[in-house]
Amino acid sequence: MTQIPIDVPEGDEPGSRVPAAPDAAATPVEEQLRRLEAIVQKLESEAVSLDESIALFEEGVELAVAVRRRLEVSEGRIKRIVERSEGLFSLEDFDLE
Amino acid sequence: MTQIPIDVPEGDEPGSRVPAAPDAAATPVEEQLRRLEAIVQKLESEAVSLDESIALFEEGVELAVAVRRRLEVSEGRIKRIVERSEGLFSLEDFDLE
Amino acid sequence: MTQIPIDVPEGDEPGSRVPAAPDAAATPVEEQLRRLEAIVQKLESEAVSLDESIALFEEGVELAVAVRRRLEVSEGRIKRIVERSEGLFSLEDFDLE
Amino acid sequence: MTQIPIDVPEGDEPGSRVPAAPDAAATPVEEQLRRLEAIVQKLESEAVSLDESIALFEEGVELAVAVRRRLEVSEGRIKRIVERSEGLFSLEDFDLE
Amino acid sequence: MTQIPIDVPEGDEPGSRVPAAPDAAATPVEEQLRRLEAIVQKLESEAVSLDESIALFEEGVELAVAVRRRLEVSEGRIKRIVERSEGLFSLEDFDLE
Amino acid sequence: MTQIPIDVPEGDEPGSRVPAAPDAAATPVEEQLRRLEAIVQKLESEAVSLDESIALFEEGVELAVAVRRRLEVSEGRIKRIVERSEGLFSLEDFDLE
Amino acid sequence: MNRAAGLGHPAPAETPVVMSVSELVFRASSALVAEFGTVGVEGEVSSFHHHRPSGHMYWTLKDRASEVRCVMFRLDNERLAFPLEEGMHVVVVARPTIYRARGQFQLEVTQVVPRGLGALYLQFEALKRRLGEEGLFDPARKRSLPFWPVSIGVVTSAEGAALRDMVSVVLRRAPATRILLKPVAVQGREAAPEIARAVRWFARHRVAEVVIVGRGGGSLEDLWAFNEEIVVRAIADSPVPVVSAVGHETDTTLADYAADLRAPTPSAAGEHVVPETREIARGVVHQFRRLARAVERQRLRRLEEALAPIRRYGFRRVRDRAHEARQRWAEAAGDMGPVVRRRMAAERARMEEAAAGLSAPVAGRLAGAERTLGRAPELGRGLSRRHERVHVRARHLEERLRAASPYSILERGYAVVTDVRGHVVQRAGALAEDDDLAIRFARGSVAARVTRIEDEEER
Repeated sequence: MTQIPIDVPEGDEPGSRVPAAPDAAATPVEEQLRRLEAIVQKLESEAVSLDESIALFEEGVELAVAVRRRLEVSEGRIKRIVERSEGLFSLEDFDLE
Repeated sequence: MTQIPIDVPEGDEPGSRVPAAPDAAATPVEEQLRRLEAIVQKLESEAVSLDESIALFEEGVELAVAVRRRLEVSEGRIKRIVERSEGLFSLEDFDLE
Repeated sequence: MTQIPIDVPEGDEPGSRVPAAPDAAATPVEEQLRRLEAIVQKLESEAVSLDESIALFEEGVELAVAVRRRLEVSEGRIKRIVERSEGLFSLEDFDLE
Repeated sequence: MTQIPIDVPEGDEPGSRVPAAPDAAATPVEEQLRRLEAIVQKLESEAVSLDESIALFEEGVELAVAVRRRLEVSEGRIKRIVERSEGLFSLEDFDLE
Repeated sequence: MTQIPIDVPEGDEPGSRVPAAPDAAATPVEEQLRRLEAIVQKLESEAVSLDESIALFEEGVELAVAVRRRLEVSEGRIKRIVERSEGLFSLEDFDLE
Repeated sequence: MTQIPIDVPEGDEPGSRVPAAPDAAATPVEEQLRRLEAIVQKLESEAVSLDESIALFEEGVELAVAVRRRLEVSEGRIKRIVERSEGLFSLEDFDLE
Repeated sequence: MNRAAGLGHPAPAETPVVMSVSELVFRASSALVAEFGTVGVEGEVSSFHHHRPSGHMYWTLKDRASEVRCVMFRLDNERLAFPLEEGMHVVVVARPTIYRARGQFQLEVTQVVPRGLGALYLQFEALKRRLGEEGLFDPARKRSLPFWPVSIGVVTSAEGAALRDMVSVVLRRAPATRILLKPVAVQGREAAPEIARAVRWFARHRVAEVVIVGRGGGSLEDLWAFNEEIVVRAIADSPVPVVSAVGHETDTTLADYAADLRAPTPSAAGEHVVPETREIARGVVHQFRRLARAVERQRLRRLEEALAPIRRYGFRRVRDRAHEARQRWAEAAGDMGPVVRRRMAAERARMEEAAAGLSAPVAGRLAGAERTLGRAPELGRGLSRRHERVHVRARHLEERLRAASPYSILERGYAVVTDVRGHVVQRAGALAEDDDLAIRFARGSVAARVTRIEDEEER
């Protein structure tokens, strides 16, 4: 996957670029989501070529898939915690199950 | 269970962190409750990553389960003391029964 | 029953702790009452944890029950003495003479 | 019967203690009455422990009984002293006409 | 697609010359498309000689072919990305299939 | 063959003489056609001597031949372009074949 | 007048001292006291007056020749053994003085004795003084009486009313008392030795805790035994406390001075010697009840002290603490779930929203590109139109050229002759013989040569 530097739309400072995505596992989901959102905003701006947009799309999809996978992992963790909570919580409380 | 240092919301001093939970049995319930509440507040603040918040949730649930168990033990103790009080107290006085 | 050292609230001197309750039978009722008072004051202060307060509660109830039992024993003793002597002390005997 | 030193309530002088009651039979009634009064006053004051109060009660009752015994008429009669030889004398009933 | 103010050079004359096509591979599709569109417009204007228009046609065809090829490549890429998106996207989203 | 200056009839501009035919290959067909038209018009007017008209006619024929040849060349080019257009165009589109 | 005139005369022998009246009265009074001291004066009582408000007594003592004013102050006349009456013959014991306010000579009377007893009285006074000086009457010598004696010794006559009075009072007050009687003669010659002996007997045998010595009232002579030295000494020496009860209230004997307590009458002695035991009994009953009440109150107080803390909030507070902990727990535990749930939902929504935003721009760009690409056929349209136009125009011009061909006239049989340079030959004269010519027909052409010139210009 090629990294295209994206200008974060809100950032006015020239240096406020989305940092290149580091090792996915080590990155907080939030950062991945921020990058994902930055990609979306970049995509929505006119200044991107088709090729760039596809590259962004590819990165975005990878990020989204990674985020989804991590959210599923998180849900699994929550499930286990809930199951060990001795009735304190039910899976319905978390829209799980 | 991983311990995430939590800033106790009221404490302004930098050193006022919730101490890592020591041996549960030796800790006063109040301290466990304080930690539990600190966890909830931390959870409610935005400044926690998802992973952290799940770790906090896990710790919180463990604490909540432990605290519940202790509260039940405490209530049972009170009940037995009241029952052995030879009429000095009644269970109704204590909303037990 | 565990003994929790109690700071007697009025006492300013560091050494003014309520002494741990010794063998109940050998302790004067007054000392038990003092301890009981200290216990209730301690219970009314803020600085007691739930566990401590339950221990204090238990001790207090035991003390009150023990004191009441002792007073009942005393009552019996006094009654017997009074009954034994009563015949000697009816005023009529003297007025008739 | 154990003797408890009693502070006579009114007496301000340190030495104004009720003297320990000696053998009841040998003690002048007057002293027994004084001690009895002191005991009653002490008992009626607040400054007595329960054990003390019972001991005082018992002593007081004994004193009252002793005094009461003296009131019993054994041989309330007039005797006429009739001198015999060598300092011997006899008592003869004497009737007032 | 809305009109992109492209390479219409600064010159005010509508009949200004279409800039020569640069190296196709390095050129963004958008530029090729813009050129293609310019060629189409140029072709429809009267001010072009037959020879020129043939040249333009030739260039336009070459461009169209190249663009088509590139779009096919892009679609292929998108297809692969979509297929790897684990159901997050479908080809319908892109009118592909 | 001598060049006879011909007044182009349609030309509104006073100086719009039929330009001397340049090198045929370099001259656009349109110019050749324009010259041809000028020649034809000259020929169609009465004011031309036979000698002149023969010269004009000869030139016209030459021009016509050249135009036809060039059109054939053009068609060949178009044909080749169309054939290379990967189905984007067909020869019918151009009434060729 | 005379005194005033007398004063006017000079004193012949010595100069009289001038002094104030008070000074004179004072000095005269002092001189009287120095001269007489206390004396006994015999006379008849007249003009007796007992001044009630002050209690003092005033009378005049007179004999055949003189009279003198007497005053007896209340403190003294209270001890009078008999009532003073008008006309009584008495001996008064008095100090001659002058009443300062009036400068009047008077007797200050301390004692009055009927005339016949004067000698006895003086003897009494002398003995009293002697024994008193010896210390027999010292208050320090007096022993206190027992509070409640078991046995009482009585030294008196077995027959008199005094014994009866005493016994009845004692037994009424303290029924359990034992009375030991030592009967004695209380008047006459034997009386004093018997009384003294009896007192000593009790002193020796110690069978009674207190001894009453006494008799009923009588004349001074009747009571005299109690003034005898032997009796007084026996009483004073007794280690057993002695109560004297002689005569009436007004009769004072030396025995009374020596006794540890002087009772005015035998009945009074009985009252002094024993307490009212009924009251003691009542007191003891009362004390007993107080004891029982007090000990019960103490017990109840302890019970209350034990129960009061139990009733205080501190003990209920255990419940509140438990409830509070429970509530805090419930709140914290309850809050956790929704927070995490919200959080998860938010992240999921964010992810989905972002993901949803990914495809559209790409699809839009792709579609835009396709759309633009879709205009490619317009390339052909423009070209083919132009090509067509050029083609048509070319054809058309060819037609017209053909139509305008100068050679079209040849169709009618004309031919065009051109010289070698290609010029149309319009005049024969322009040619020379042997010039090569070209002749163009409607169809084809030929080359020819000039063989002869026929100049038409000359025609």
